[in-house]
Amino acid sequence: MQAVFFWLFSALAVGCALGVVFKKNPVVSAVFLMGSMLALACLFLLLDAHFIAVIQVLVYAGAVMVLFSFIIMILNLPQEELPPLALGGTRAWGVAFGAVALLFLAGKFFPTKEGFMPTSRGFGDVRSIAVPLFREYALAFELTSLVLLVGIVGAVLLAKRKV
Amino acid sequence: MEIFLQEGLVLLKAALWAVALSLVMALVAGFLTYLERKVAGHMQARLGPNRVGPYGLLQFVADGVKLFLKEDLIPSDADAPLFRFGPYLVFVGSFAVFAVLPFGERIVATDLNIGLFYVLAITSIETVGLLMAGWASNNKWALLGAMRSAAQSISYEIPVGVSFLIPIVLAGSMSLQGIIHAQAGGFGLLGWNVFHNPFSLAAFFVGCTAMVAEINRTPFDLPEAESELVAGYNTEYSGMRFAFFFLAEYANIFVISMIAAAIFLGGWQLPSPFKDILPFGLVGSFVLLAKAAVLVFIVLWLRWTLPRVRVDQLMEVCWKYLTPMALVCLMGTAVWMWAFPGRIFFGLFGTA
Amino acid sequence: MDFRVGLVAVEVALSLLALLFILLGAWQRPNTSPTGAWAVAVLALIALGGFSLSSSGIDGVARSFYGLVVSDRLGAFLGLFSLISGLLVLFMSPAYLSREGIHKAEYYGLVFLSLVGGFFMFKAASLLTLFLGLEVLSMPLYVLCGLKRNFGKSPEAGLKYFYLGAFFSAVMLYGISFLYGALGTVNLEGLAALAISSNRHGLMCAFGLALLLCGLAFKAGLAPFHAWVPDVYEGAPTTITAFMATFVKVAAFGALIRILFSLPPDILPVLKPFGWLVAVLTMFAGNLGALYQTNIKRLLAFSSIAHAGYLLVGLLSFNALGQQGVLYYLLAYTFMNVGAFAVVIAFGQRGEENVTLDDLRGMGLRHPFLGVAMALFILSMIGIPPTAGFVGKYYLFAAALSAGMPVLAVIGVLNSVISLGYYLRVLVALFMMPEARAVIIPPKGFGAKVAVAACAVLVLWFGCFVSSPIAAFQGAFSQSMLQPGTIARLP
Amino acid sequence: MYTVVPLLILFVLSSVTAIVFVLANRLLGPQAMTPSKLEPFECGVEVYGPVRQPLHVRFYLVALLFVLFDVESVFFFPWAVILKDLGLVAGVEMLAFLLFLVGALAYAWKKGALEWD
Amino acid sequence: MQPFELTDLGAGTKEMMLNMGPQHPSTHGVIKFVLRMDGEVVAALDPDVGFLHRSIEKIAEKLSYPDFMPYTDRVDYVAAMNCNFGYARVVEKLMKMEVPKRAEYIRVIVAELNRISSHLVSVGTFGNDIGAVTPFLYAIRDRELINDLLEMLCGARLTYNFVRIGGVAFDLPDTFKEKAIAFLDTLEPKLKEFNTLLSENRIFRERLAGVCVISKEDAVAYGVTGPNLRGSGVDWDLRRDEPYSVYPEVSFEVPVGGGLVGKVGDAFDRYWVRIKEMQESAKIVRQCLEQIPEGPIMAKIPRVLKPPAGDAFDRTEAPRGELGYYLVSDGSSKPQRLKIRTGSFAAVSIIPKIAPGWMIADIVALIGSLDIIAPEIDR
Repeated sequence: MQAVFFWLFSALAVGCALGVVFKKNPVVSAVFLMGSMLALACLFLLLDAHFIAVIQVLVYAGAVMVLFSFIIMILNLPQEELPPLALGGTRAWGVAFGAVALLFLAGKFFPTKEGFMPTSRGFGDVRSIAVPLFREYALAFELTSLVLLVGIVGAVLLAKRKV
Repeated sequence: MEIFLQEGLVLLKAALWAVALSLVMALVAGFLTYLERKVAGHMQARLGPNRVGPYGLLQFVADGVKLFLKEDLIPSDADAPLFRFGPYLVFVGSFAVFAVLPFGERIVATDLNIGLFYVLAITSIETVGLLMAGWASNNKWALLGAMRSAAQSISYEIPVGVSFLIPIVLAGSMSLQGIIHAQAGGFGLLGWNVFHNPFSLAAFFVGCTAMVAEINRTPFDLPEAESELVAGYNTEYSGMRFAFFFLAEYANIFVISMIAAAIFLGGWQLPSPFKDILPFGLVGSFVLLAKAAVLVFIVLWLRWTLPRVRVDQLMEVCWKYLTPMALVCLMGTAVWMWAFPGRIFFGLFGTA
Repeated sequence: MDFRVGLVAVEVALSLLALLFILLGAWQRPNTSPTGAWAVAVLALIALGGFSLSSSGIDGVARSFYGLVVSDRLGAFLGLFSLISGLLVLFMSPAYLSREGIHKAEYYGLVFLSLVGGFFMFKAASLLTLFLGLEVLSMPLYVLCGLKRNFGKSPEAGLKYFYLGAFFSAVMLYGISFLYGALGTVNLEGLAALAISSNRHGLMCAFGLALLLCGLAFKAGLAPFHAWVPDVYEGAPTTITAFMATFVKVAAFGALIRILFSLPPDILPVLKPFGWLVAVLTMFAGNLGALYQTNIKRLLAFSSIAHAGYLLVGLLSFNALGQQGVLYYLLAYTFMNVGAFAVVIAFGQRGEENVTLDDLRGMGLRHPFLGVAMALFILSMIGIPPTAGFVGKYYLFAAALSAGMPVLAVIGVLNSVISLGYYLRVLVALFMMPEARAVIIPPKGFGAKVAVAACAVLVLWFGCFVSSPIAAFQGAFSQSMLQPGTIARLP
Repeated sequence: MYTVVPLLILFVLSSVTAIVFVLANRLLGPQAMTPSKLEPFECGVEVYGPVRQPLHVRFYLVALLFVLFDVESVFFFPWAVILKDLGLVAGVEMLAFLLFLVGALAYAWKKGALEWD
Repeated sequence: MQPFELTDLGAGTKEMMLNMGPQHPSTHGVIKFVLRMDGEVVAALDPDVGFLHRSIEKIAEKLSYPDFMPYTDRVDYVAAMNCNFGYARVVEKLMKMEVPKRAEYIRVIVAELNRISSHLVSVGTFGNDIGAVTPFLYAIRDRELINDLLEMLCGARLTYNFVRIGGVAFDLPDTFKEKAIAFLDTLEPKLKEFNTLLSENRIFRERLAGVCVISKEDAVAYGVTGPNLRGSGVDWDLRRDEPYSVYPEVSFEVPVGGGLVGKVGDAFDRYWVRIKEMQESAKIVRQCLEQIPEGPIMAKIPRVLKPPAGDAFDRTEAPRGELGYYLVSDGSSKPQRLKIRTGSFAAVSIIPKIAPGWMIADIVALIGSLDIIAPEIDR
């Protein structure tokens, strides 16, 4: 039963990602982006990682999506005349190389028949993430506050009209 | 074979719960529309609906039928797929929170161990739905209203998130049932999170204000400020799609009252000994629904007394008053937990 | 609770100061220059430099924060180099920033935060700390590059650097996740168990390592990923260009050293050919690119790519001589580059007008002090004997020869000869050409002159007195965390 | 896995009910799509000037501040859950984290990024 | 139809053309405002009036003097009595006719009652614009009592057609006095209840403090009159400064805006002046009811009125400002020309000057505080 869901959601995620790339209208591609993020969240649910799944929904499907929608609305790109990317040769090369690499890696890393390891009881709950976050990886936790500080300072410095 | 039976059972139970919840939501949302008009009536020295059914109780059924029969327009130069998708997202967003609401000690659809966090995540999806609806209807008023309502609900999500933290800190777990279980001390009343310490009392008010603002209700109902932006993001909607926004708004009122009652007012804890007279802790669920009803009445009461706040005042309240206050309450609770481990405020004097 | 905060004292001090400067920036009245903040910043850097100089003599390896951070001699030296380059950049900043009208205290805050990021990169004992250090290093740089909002090229530089930076850190993270999948741990000790082979596990390791090294190569500006360097260096404010050219290279090579020297020796036959190719490509890309440049900042940008190539030559020799060479050359490179950019600032006017070569015509005679200093830096970049650049290059190419890669050494020397082409054009413009401009605006900025003088003296000092620093660098690797069974232990 | 199935079924069921409602409305309700009715509502006057105007940059600033503070509140949740067990150590760590967060908020406040001008 | 072209503001953001069009909840009646918006703030505003023009003044030239009276009700249907009062006075002035004392008293009583009901409507809808829905219902409920009183008097609830040239149509029924006194006694506590609900509400005050301030000079320059003028601190009331009818015989104060919450002349001051005026009008009606003499209610006027050729101008203090009638007669039974000057028309003219720099919510508050209604502007 899990395998069915797994293939369903991963296909959904990849499909939505392709939708993002190929759709002309920026707002519709934003919706596809949200679709792929929600599909990823479901994949996390399959792995019983509830906390990560909800973070994925909250931060990506919620906050980042709203940011993208605002940006799209602020830029107000006319849907039809998005400038066509004049890549020509490099696009063909890129697609070819990407396809080869994909096939090669897929062949090597195809999930073997073990399937999903049964997870222990209460594997995905918050405590199993919270304790290491504040003990082993406390330093990483403090570094993220620096990154967020720079993010806010940068946003204010660059975005505010009259700083 | 046994595995399939077990899985089948789970699926069946889940399907039953889903159907039950959809009924509960439709009923609650509808009844709230009636309740709001009745309360408004009596507050404004008039009667409110009393024609359809006894005391107008079937008014919302009549509204529902009317909405089924009304024409569902899609403006010509609107962005049709998005125009249709927006209301779905808003409806599903407000519907999904029902899965986590604890209606009783053992009556809950899914007791996720990340209950409260899940609620915060789902409300942020609704915002994207609003934005899409506003953008797709290709109308100046709708766009301005959608942007404003999105800006409002995302900025109020910060104080809501931080004030959700206080009960989690006190209970040490995020699941709503866990939080309610942790409020059991002090004769069932003094153990409530609201009375746990002065900071959590302040957090109750900060949290409720932020939650009211999050679902765009007065005094923060700016986006659909009739007097300014005509009808905000649902200017171009009519028929059933307009009903989705309508249902979502009233379902949200019920949801925030249930959550506030569950995490701050002790959920189905009740201060009297005869707790288990009825089976399945039904007494508890009645108590919880009573608390939620009180909060719902307060939210409705707000709508019919307070005027509306202006946009910049709205943002200022959020970023300059609610967020700092919520952070102070959080830190205060943390220090309280460290200073008096596990003791509630009244426990300092008495025995509890 | 393995929280020995002492080991990260410098980083904690830097980040607290950064927060202080950012808040000072908020309360700073418009169009006044925060000289108070500048003074505090300079004093702080001098104090921290002294502290890390004294602690660079420690021997033995101390790991803290549950194996996330290591403090050893290698880390101390690289920290010292970063603080020096930060200090020199701070000397140049006030004159340039107030001239361009972007003199804000947040600038110092962001420079300090980027320093903290660099520290965690080359003191990382786990890939997690390395990645986070990279993020903390590059986020402030994205903002700093785009600081001159009105000058067209600066936002372009900021955005370009941001998009590519974000992309390559994602690539790096993808590589780390593969390594974690294969090795089961993110610590650098775990890398010792890395085995490249055709089976699934081996391929995951290879794929992960390749992506990881690509991410770092982008940061160091090595060949296939160097396209961003000229545009970003030209668009960014010149002080930030100097800072990025020197400090980011130190941090990136520090991280490369940490990773490469933790790999098992049997990886070498696979790793060396790729390294060889990248080194050659980088050197040629840098030098050939620089030949056609008229803008002095783009010329210095291409020359910094070339220097990255020379450094890689020393790194790939994997022997004691190479390690000394890399450290020595990093030091020499910092002084040359910061000095050259300081001279560019001194000559430059508001809005980056005369940054092209023919603007500099005759300025060498008009301002002898700056002219001579620039000549000295150019000579050191070419690698003429009395300067530190020569000593560095000598050690690098000697290491390549002794490690059995004579072709690489020859190509290195050949590239130095090619670099004569564009370096001499600068000298010719400075001294032999008649002045092109009617009005001569005297160069302002006392701080820039101090930086130029300091760099000139240090370039000469390290050109002549070589023995003591070389001895100090000798111990850098033996006393570092790189334990037996890895490449570091090779003769 | 089993705690999650009700969620998925709930999502599916809610979207199905939504679709059924709309279809019912389309069948039962009248369908008179006259051109004038499809005009966007502009207070009774025909629309002129571009409708989808690029909007003010302040919306972007609010969204960006929200993303950053949202990520910070995500770090608060695990901290809140284990505060009871880890006690003082987690408190000190969170104090350092909060120091930078409050610093950033104060900076944004003083720089006027929070005003809605 | 492009009132102004859209200048772009740099950084890619262009201005937005917004229509607070005829069919908009916050414009009282059918008025269209075209706003040029810079993001949230109004850059320029162009009122487009005339949707409710019935050319009353032209009709006056086709009707005999008494027959025109019902039309004056439609000039300002919220305060119809004051309009009748004004028209009757200008005709009497032209014909130099004496009006019996009792008629004058009755006219003042109904005019002041109508002022109270008009202010109740304006204050109620103003609260509604700011978002408080309930006070509007309370105001309408109190207004009903006045409507009952006037209905008892002249049978109509909105357009009364009660005042006649030379007097009034009907005499006060005997139960009118106690009923009026009873109403006036209930008015005071009702107003107090209204104030606690709305005026002392912190959000209401926060929304109106210092918003859309009209300075004294602007108010006078643009010819703004009535409560809007007094809200800006100018102490000018026709009933006291150019006393007419029986106003000299009653004593009342004239409330003037004093910057109670924000600055002098802000939206709150104009609102507060109207609240205070209601209390004053109640006092006036109470005194009139005491002092009303016995006697005829109608002077003898010829069946066909033919005022002597010439012109006359007379202005009275209507709830929305100075209501001036200028009548030119050529001696025939129909006026040769009638010009009506109303307070709302001047108030609309000042909006484009005050609006720039404020947000949409403040513009709505400005329109509400100026108490503008379409019929008075377009006539």
